[in-house]
Amino acid sequence: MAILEVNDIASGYEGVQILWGVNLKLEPGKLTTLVGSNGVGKTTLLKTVMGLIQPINGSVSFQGEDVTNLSAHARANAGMVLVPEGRQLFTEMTIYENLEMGAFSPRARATFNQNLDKVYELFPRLKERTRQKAGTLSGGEQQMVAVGRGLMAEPEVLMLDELSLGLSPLLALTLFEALTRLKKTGLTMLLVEQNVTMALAVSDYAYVLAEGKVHLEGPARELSKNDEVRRTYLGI
Amino acid sequence: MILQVHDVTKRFGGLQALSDVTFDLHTGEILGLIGPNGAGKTTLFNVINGVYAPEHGRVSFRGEDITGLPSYDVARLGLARTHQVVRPLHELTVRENVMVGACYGREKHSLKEAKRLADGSLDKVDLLDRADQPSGSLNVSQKKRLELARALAARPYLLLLDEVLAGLNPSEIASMMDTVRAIREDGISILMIEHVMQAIMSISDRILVLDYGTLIATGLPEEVANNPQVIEAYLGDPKMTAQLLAE
Amino acid sequence: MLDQLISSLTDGLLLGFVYGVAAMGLTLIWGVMSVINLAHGPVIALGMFGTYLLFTHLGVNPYLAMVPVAGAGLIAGLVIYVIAVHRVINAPHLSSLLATFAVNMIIIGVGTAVFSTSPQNIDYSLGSVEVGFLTFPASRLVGAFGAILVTACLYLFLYFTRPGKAIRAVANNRMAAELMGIPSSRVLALSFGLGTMMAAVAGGLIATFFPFTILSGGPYELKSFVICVLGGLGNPLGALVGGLILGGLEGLIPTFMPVSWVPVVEFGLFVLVLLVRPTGLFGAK
Amino acid sequence: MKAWQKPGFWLPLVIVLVWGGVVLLIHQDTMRETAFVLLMAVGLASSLNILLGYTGYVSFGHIVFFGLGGYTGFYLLSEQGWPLFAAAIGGGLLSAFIAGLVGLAVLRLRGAYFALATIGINEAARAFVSNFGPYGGATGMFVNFSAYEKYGGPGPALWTTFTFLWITTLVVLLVSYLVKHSRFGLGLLAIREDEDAAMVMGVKAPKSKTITYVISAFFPGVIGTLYFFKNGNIEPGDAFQLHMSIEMLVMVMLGGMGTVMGPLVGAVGYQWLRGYLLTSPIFKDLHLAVAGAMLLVIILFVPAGIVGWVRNHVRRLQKVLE
Repeated sequence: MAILEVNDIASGYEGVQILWGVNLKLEPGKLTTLVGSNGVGKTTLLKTVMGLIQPINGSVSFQGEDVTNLSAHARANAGMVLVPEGRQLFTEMTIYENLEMGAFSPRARATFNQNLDKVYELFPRLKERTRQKAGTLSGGEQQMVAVGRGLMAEPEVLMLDELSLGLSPLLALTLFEALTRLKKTGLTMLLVEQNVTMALAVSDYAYVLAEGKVHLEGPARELSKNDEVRRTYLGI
Repeated sequence: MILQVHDVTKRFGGLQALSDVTFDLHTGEILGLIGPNGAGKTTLFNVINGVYAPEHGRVSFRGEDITGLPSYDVARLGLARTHQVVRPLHELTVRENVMVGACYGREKHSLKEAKRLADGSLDKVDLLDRADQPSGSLNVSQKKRLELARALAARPYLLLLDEVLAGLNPSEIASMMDTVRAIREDGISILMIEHVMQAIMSISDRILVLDYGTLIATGLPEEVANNPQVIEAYLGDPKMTAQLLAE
Repeated sequence: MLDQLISSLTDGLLLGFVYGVAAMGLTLIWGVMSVINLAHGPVIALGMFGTYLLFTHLGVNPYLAMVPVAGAGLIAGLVIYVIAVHRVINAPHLSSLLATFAVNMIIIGVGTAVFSTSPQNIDYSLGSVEVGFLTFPASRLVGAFGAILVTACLYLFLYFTRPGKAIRAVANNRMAAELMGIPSSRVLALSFGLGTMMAAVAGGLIATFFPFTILSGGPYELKSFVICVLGGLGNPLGALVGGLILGGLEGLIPTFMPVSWVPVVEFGLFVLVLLVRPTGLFGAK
Repeated sequence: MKAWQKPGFWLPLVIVLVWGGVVLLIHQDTMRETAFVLLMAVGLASSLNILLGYTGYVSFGHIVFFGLGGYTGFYLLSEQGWPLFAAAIGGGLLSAFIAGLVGLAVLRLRGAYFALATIGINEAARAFVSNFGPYGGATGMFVNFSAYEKYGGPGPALWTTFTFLWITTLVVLLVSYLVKHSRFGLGLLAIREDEDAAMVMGVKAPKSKTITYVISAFFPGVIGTLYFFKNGNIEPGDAFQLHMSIEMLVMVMLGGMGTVMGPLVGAVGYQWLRGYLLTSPIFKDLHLAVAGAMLLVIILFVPAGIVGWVRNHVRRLQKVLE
């Protein structure tokens, strides 16, 4: 059974409809990727799934329960965690405090120390500078804090929006490596990425979004060979 | 040569948004500007039209050095632009929005004259029947057209278009492309940022590719599309992926 | 001459601590939700009257009275937030300015009807203290200690407790806080409550120095604006330092020019800092 | 269609024209006093609206121009023996001049920072005038009795003052309309909606904002001179009341900002309400609280104001209420 189900979501903002009936399922323990060209509504979809935007139509259910009317913080408390685009760190707070805020929900508090060790193991660079203000970090380090903060929340589903955006290839690689290690722990993840080749390479299943709908879906391995994906991106 | 950008560098805090960008835009040309998210495309626009002053480098427009000039002075010289995130003046009507462009553009028009011009450009983008509605009530495709009409009403020599196709459906894209072509027929040069590849490849005379603030390729559309460095910038480095999978 | 200078400076600085507490309430609310609370002055006045009523009618020691006054201030802030502020939190600034000003009018209106505008004072003296050649009322010294205590409590709360950290997180990035499971609306209400609590406590402390009416909060609200801007809007520790600067100026200026020039200097400085360093004297650029 | 054919143009003017004309015809002192207070409110609210409503900049200390201009006009009239008309213009010009000086710097600030700065300017001006010898310092000035004689004594002088105020109010409304419906005004509205986008379109925002600030400062200066001449004295406490600044804002909001008719409706409505509450036996003591509660309801539920609400809900009236 799917852990997260997006049913026929229509959504948008400021009176502009962007999504016209999107269906999506996340299988537990799998890494699912959502790709699609710029402005197609990937971030809008994630925000709607998290409850930051109210959908015009459709529903979201998580672990079999309808969460469409829950607030974003209630969904986070239930185990749906988003690492938002642009990192959105608490820039005035230290790395440690950012991680602490990640574990704000009651469900995450119990496992705080274990999760902290896990994050430091995943990103040793963060452990060296726990007292540094997050706003003073480089882009790559900030992204590590953002992912770390998400992991501290003890997620049942971790959603990552534009993991490698604005990062140098080497840093992007570091983060993708972390992703593959997380995958091995059995964490359910939904990845939104513009680096399609890399995203498809590490994923189990993929959706291609176009014109506000799911255009293609299938096992990532098959899609990576599909010329149509390539065409949506380069127009060739 | 209508626009010359020479060695332009722009930093934000420690971040290098543009480094040593140099290119020319020929009169009457449609020049496409592409690149992954965060490559610095919109920043380049902002430097060209005076929203930001570059740390280093020069921008000249029709032979005149416009580096560091405030955006309203640049606009009055005949350089108009649209925004990636549409910015209609919500509480004004569609016509009034376009009249702002006419009144404060290259030619200083009276309200009456501006109204006539505004209706002309609204007609060109197929929005005339909405002229009296508040602009906040338009949908995204109409707002994009409104921005275009507003820029046109300024009677510019050069038009900067920032993702006019984003968020449009295929038929809207096709008609917007026709409009852009018609604008060029009127003798207006165009520099456009676009993510819809098929569209930009077919409409542009030449393409610039920006990645991490640096121009990585310049040339004809087919050259650029087959440039390995460009493919890598868009789809990711295949070698790197192989390395990742090997672990 | 020097003796006099030092004594009036000390006087001003001691008062400055209390100004700092009042300003801290204002700056906290600004820092968390970008709202300038124009009901700040009347809440200061309510703090004065709360302390006065507890002392005069129930015989509570005015310093002890500040504990229930603080509690009442917190609750008043929560109520004001829910009724008047929450709906305009994302609206243009004019809306929140006028909404809090409406609360100002309501408090002053009801306050005038209940307490009239004749001055009251808390008839409770701690005598005076002599340190070397300096002599000042002991109430000032206790006031300053109270102010430091309140600041320390606020600091400890914001940096070492979960709700305190949640306030900082919401102030820093409301959307991210919400994504981390922090109920941001409740945190905003709490911050507003804390801000008005500080105002009420500052009012209580001031009431032990000077006579007051329901309108007395106004000048302290204006001083709080000046202090917040000096210290950087949204920076609680900056507010304390700003309070000391203002108190110090108020102590020093009269030794050089007529006391009536003090507000000219204060507000001149205020406008200047806004123009030149809107992030405050010690804020980052 | 010419401007005078549009009801949006002539309606506010005709209302004020008839109103003042009736007061002059009936020639009754109490009626004049009531009309004076109301017309003054209309004039002040409309002047503020030229800045607030058209550019979106919230001046919280706009009363500073009423105070500074009032002081200067009063000084010219009482100490220098200028005729009322010239003194009032002098007061207005001083306010305009100060606005020009301050404006260029302060208008760089946006949102709440601008609002705070205007409060600071008002307080600094009040404190300065309290120390300024020629203006009588903290005690202020009393009108020189000979000033009345030019107009045939104190009684007739009050009627002359009223007539000037009436004309000033008409001019403010006229200017308000003309600014809104000009090329310049279109630029201001663009600034209000999105200042950065407006600049990209070629609107010289810094210059336009400063000019607007100057215009909206001129009239309060004129009105201040008239008001304090009528009162016979001026002192810092009366001239720079922050409270009056905010009342001006409330009137604009109540009526509907950015419209010509709004400040007229809002000023009359607010003053009427205030007068009613002050004289009602039930609300007399609570008038401020009741007014506050009403303000809160408007901010929370009718943010467009009365005129704005009507315009949005009755399309036919859009052309009538500008």
